[in-house]
Amino acid sequence: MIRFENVSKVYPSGVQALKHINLEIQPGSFTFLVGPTGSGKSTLIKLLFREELATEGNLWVFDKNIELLSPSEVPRLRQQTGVVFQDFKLLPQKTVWENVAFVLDILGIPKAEQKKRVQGVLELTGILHAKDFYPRQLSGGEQQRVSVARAIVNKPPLLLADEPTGNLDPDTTWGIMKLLAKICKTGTTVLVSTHNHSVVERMKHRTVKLDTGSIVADSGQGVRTLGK
Amino acid sequence: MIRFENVSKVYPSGVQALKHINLEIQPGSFTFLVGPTGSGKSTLIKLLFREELATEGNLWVFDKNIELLSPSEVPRLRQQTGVVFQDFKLLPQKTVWENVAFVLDILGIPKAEQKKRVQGVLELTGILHAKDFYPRQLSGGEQQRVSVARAIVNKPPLLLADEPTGNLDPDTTWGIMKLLAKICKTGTTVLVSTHNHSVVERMKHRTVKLDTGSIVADSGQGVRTLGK
Amino acid sequence: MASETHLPRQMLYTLQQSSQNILRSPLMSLIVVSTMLIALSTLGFLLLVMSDLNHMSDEMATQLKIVVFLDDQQDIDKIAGDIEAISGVKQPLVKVDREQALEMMTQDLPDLKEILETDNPFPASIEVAVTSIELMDDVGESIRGLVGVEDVQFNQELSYQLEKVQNSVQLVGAILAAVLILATLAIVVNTIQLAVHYRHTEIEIMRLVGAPHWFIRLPFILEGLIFGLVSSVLAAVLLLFWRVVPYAQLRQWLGFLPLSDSLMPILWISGLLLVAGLGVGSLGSLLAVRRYLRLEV
Amino acid sequence: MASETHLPRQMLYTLQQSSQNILRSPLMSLIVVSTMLIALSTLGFLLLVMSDLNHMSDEMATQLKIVVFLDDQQDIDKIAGDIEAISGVKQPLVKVDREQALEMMTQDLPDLKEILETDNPFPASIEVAVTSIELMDDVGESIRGLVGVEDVQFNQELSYQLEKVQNSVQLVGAILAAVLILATLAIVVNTIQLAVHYRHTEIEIMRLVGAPHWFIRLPFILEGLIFGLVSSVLAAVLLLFWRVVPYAQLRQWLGFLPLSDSLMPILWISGLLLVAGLGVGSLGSLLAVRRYLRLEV
Ligand SMILES: Nc1ncnc2c1ncn2[C@@H]1O[C@H](COP(=O)(O)OP(=O)(O)OP(=O)(O)O)[C@@H](O)[C@H]1O
Ligand SMILES: Nc1ncnc2c1ncn2[C@@H]1O[C@H](COP(=O)(O)OP(=O)(O)OP(=O)(O)O)[C@@H](O)[C@H]1O
Ligand SMILES: [Mg+2]
Ligand SMILES: [Mg+2]
Repeated sequence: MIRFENVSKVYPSGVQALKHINLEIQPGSFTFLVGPTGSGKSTLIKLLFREELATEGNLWVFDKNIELLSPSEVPRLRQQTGVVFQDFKLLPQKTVWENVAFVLDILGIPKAEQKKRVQGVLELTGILHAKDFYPRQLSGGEQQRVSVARAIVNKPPLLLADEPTGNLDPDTTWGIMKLLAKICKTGTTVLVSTHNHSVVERMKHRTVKLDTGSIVADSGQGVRTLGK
Repeated sequence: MIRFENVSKVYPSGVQALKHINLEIQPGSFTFLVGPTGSGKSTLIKLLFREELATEGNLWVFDKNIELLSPSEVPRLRQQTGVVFQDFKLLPQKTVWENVAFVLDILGIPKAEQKKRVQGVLELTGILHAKDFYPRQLSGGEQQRVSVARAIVNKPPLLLADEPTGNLDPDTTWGIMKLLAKICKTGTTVLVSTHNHSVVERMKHRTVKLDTGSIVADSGQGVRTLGK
Repeated sequence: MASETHLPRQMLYTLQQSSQNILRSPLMSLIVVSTMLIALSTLGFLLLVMSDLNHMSDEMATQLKIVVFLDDQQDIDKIAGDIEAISGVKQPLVKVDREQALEMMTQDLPDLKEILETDNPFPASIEVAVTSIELMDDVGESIRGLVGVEDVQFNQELSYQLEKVQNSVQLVGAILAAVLILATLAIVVNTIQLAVHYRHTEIEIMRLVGAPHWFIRLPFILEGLIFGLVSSVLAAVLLLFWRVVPYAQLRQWLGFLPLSDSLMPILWISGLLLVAGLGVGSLGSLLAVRRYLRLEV
Repeated sequence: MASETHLPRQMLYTLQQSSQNILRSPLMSLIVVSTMLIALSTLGFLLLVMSDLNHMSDEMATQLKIVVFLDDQQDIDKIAGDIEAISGVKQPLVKVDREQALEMMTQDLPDLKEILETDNPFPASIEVAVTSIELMDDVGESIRGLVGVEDVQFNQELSYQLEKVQNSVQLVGAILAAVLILATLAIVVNTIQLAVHYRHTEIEIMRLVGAPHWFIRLPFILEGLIFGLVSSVLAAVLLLFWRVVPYAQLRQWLGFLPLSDSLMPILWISGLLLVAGLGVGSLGSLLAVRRYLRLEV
C-alpha cells in the first residue's frame, strides 16, 4: 500500500524534516506515528498525498510512485485519501454540512446519496447538532470532529489522521479512535500521528516512532505497540 | 483578581455556551479548567479579555467590571493579560521573533530590552532555533510554543492558556506546564484549560470542571485536583 | 473532466457555489461590483460623449456654406436641381438671384450702387451646405464641374480649420478611449485578482481534499461572469439615466449647441460594456485562480 | 496615545512595519500600486489632453481675423498703433491700403476694375487677430470706438461657432474630468480596502494581543501614503515620457495642427496627481482599517 524508499525531505528553509526514511505499510493495517514535536510526523503524512514533494528517494502509494505523478493525476490520489489535518483546514465560508459534502460534490455523487452519507458520518463523529454552523462558530474539538467526518465520508481506501484528537477530551478521543479502528476493519489503511501515549498503549497497534526526521523505533508489522 | 457573577453567554447563533457562572479566582493562584469539548472553556477564557462579551451577569478582572469597559480601555486590559490561544493566532507575515516582540512593540519597550526578553522566552519555550522562521514553516507543536512565548514575554499579571499543550508530546507538555507553574510562583495569576488529565492529576492545582456551560465540579480555593 | 452524466449536476453545482460565494462575502462582492461598475460606466460615458461630440461637430459643419456663382444666362432652379443630386449636399439650398446680389453687395456703399444701377456686374448664386465637413472639397469640385456654374467659392481655410478641430477631437477621443479601455480592463482584472487572492486559503484547501482544477475554477469564472453581467447592466442603466435626466437638462441650458438627443449610441455602448464586463470578469477570475493552481506540486 | 518619549520610536516602528508589509506581500503591493498607477495616469492623461485641446483651440482662434476699414483720410500706421495697444490683440497686424484693396476686390472682375480705375470706392483696412476667441467681440467694440475707423467687420457667426466648439469641448472635458476624478478616487479606495480586507486576520490578531487602534492604523496609513507616492510619481514619469516620445512623434505627423509642446501642464498635473495619490492612499487605508476596528466589542 505504502512504501518509503530512502525518502528525505529538506524544506526550502533548509530544515531537514525527514532523513532517509524506509517504511512499508500493509493494506488494511492500522499504524500509529509518534515522536516529539517537530520530529517530522506531519511532513511524512504530507508526502503521502503530495501536499509536499520529497527531495530524495521514492514513495509508492496505491502501487504508484507518487513522486512521478503529473499535476493532473494528483486530485485522483487525494480523492482516494482521507486526511484529518492537524489544523483542520475547514472551508470557512461553508457550513459543517457543506464542508463534509464538498468531497462528495467533487466525486459527483447525487444529492440524495450525499444526504444519507453526510448525515451518517456527522452522527458517528457526534457533531450532527452543529451541521448548519460555520467553522468559526465551533469549539476547537468540534472543528476537529468535522475534519474527521470529512476525511471518512467517501470511504477512502487510505486514511491519514494528523493528531486527530489534540483538541478532544479523553472520552471523545476514545470515541474517535474506536471509529478509526472500525473503519480500518472495513479494509481501509489507517495511519494516525498522535502525542496521546495512553491511546497508543491501550490500542496495541503497530507504532512507528520518529525523532528529528529518522525512524528510531518500529513495533513491526505485527499489532503490538512499542514498549514505553 | 477574577470574579464571575451569574455570567451567561449566548452566541448569536443561539448556542448557550455558558450558563450562570459564579466563580472567583484569587490573585497569584493556578487554576485548571477542564471539561468535555464544547463545554464552554474557551468561551469562559474569551470573556476574560473581552474577545467576547457576556450576555448576562458581571465579570470583574483586575477589580474592574470589564463588561463596562469602553472600547478604548480594552487594549490596556489585553496588554495586562497574556493569552495562549487554542488556535495559536500567530501573525502570518511576521517571523517567530517578530511575533513575540510585537507585544513589546505595543508597550513601546526599547529594542535592546526587547532583544533580551524575547531571547529569554524563546529559550524557555525551546523554540529559539526557529526564531527567523514564519509560522507556516513550523510544526504544530512549534507554533504552539511560540504562542506560549508571546503570552509570557511581557510578564503579564494574568495569564490565560487555552489548551496550550494540545499539539505537544508528553515531555514538552511537562516542560511547558512547569514553566507556567514557575511563572505563577512569581505572582502571576494563571488559568489553564486542558484535556490532559494526567497533567491535571499530577500537578495538584485547583481544578474547575465545566459541562455544557455550567460548573459541575470545583476542587475549591485550595490546591487539590478533582477526584477523577 | 466531468463524465457526461455528471454534466447537468456539475452546472447546477457551479451555479450554486458561485451564488453562495457572492452572497456569503457580501462586502467583497460589493467592492468588486462597484469597482467594475465605476470603471465600466466611466468608459461608457467617455464613449457616449465622443459619439455626441462627433454628432455635434457634424451639425456645426453644415452651417458652413459653399457659394456657387452662376453664368448670367443660366436658369437658377435647374442648376439647383443638379446640385441637390450630388451626394453630401444638404437640403434646402439658398438661392440668390442677380438683383438680390446687387442689393447685398451695395447696401453699405450707396455711391457704388448708383454707379452700377444700370450695369449689374454681380452674378446669381446658390448657397450650399454639406452634411459633413470632410465633403466640402469634393462637393465643391463636383459643383464646379456642372454646366452653367461660373465659379465656386467657399472659405477653404476655415473649412480646413473646422475639419482640423473635428479631426483632432476625434483623434484625442480615440486615444482617450483606448487608454480608458485598457485601464478599465487592467483595473477590473486587478480587482478580481485581489478578491480571489482573499480566498486563496479556500482554494488551497479545495486542492488538498482532491478537487480537480476545473472544479475549483468553474465557480470562480461563473462568479466573474455574474459580476460582469451585473455591473455592465447597471452601467448601461446609469448611462440611460444620464441621457434621460441630467443630459436633457443640459441640452435645454445649452440650447445654442446642437446636442444630439438620440438614444442609439447608448445601445451600442451598452452592448460593448456587456461584452467587456463579461470578458474581463471571467478573464480576471481565470487568471487569478490559475496563479494559485499553478502552485500545484 | 504614545507618550512623548515614545514618539520617535513609534515613528520608526511605523515606518519599519509599513515597509515590511509592503515587501512581504509583494503580489498584493504590486496589484495595489499598478491599479493606482493606472487610475492616476489615466486621470493625468485626460487632464493633459484637455489642457492641450484648450491651447490648440486658442491657437486656432487667432487665425480668425477682424477686418477694420478706415476713413479715407487716416494714417494707417497711426491707427495700427492704436489697435496694437488694445489688450487681446495679437501682433503683428496686416495692413491693406486702398490700392491693395482695389486690387483684391477686382481681381476676378476685370470689367469692374476698368470702371473703378479712376474712382476707387474701397477703403484701406487692417486685419486684426485676437489671442483668444472670446475677446473677438470686445476687441471689435474697442476698435470701433477709435477715431478714424469707418467700419469693423468680422465673421461674427463663425466666431460664435468656433467659440461654441471651444466651450463645448471645455464643458465636456470638465465633466469627463470630474467623472474620472471621482472614479479614480472610488476605485483606489476600493482597491486598498480589498488589500486591507485581505489582512483582516492580522488586524484581528493585533487587536487581541492588545494593540491600540492608532498602533494598528498608523502602518496601514503610512502604507497607503507610500503606495500613493510611488504610483503618482510613476504616473508623472509616464506622462513625461508620453510628452517627450510618442507625443513628439504625433506633433510631427500632425504638423497641420497647432499642438502645444510645453511641459508646463505636466507640472501642475503631476502636483495634482501627487496630492490625489497621497490623499486617496491614506484615506482608503483609514476607511478600510476602521471598518475592522469598529467591530471592537
Ligand atoms: N512548510 C515548512 N517549511 C519549512 N519547515 C517546515 C515546514 N513544515 C515543517 N517544517 C519543519 O520541519 C520539521 C518537522 O515538522 P513536522 O510538522 O513534520 O513535525 P511534527 O512531527 O508534525 O511536529 P508536531 O508534533 O509539532 O506537529 C520541523 O522542524 C518544522 O519546523
Ligand atoms: N463564535 C461562536 N459562535 C457561535 N457559537 C460558538 C462560538 N464559539 C463557540 N461556540 C459554541 O459554544 C459552545 C462552547 O464552545 P467553547 O469553544 O467555549 O468550548 P470548549 O470548552 O473550548 O471546547 P473545546 O474543548 O472543544 O475547545 C460550543 O457548543 C460551540 O459550538
Ligand atoms: Mg505535526
Ligand atoms: Mg476550546
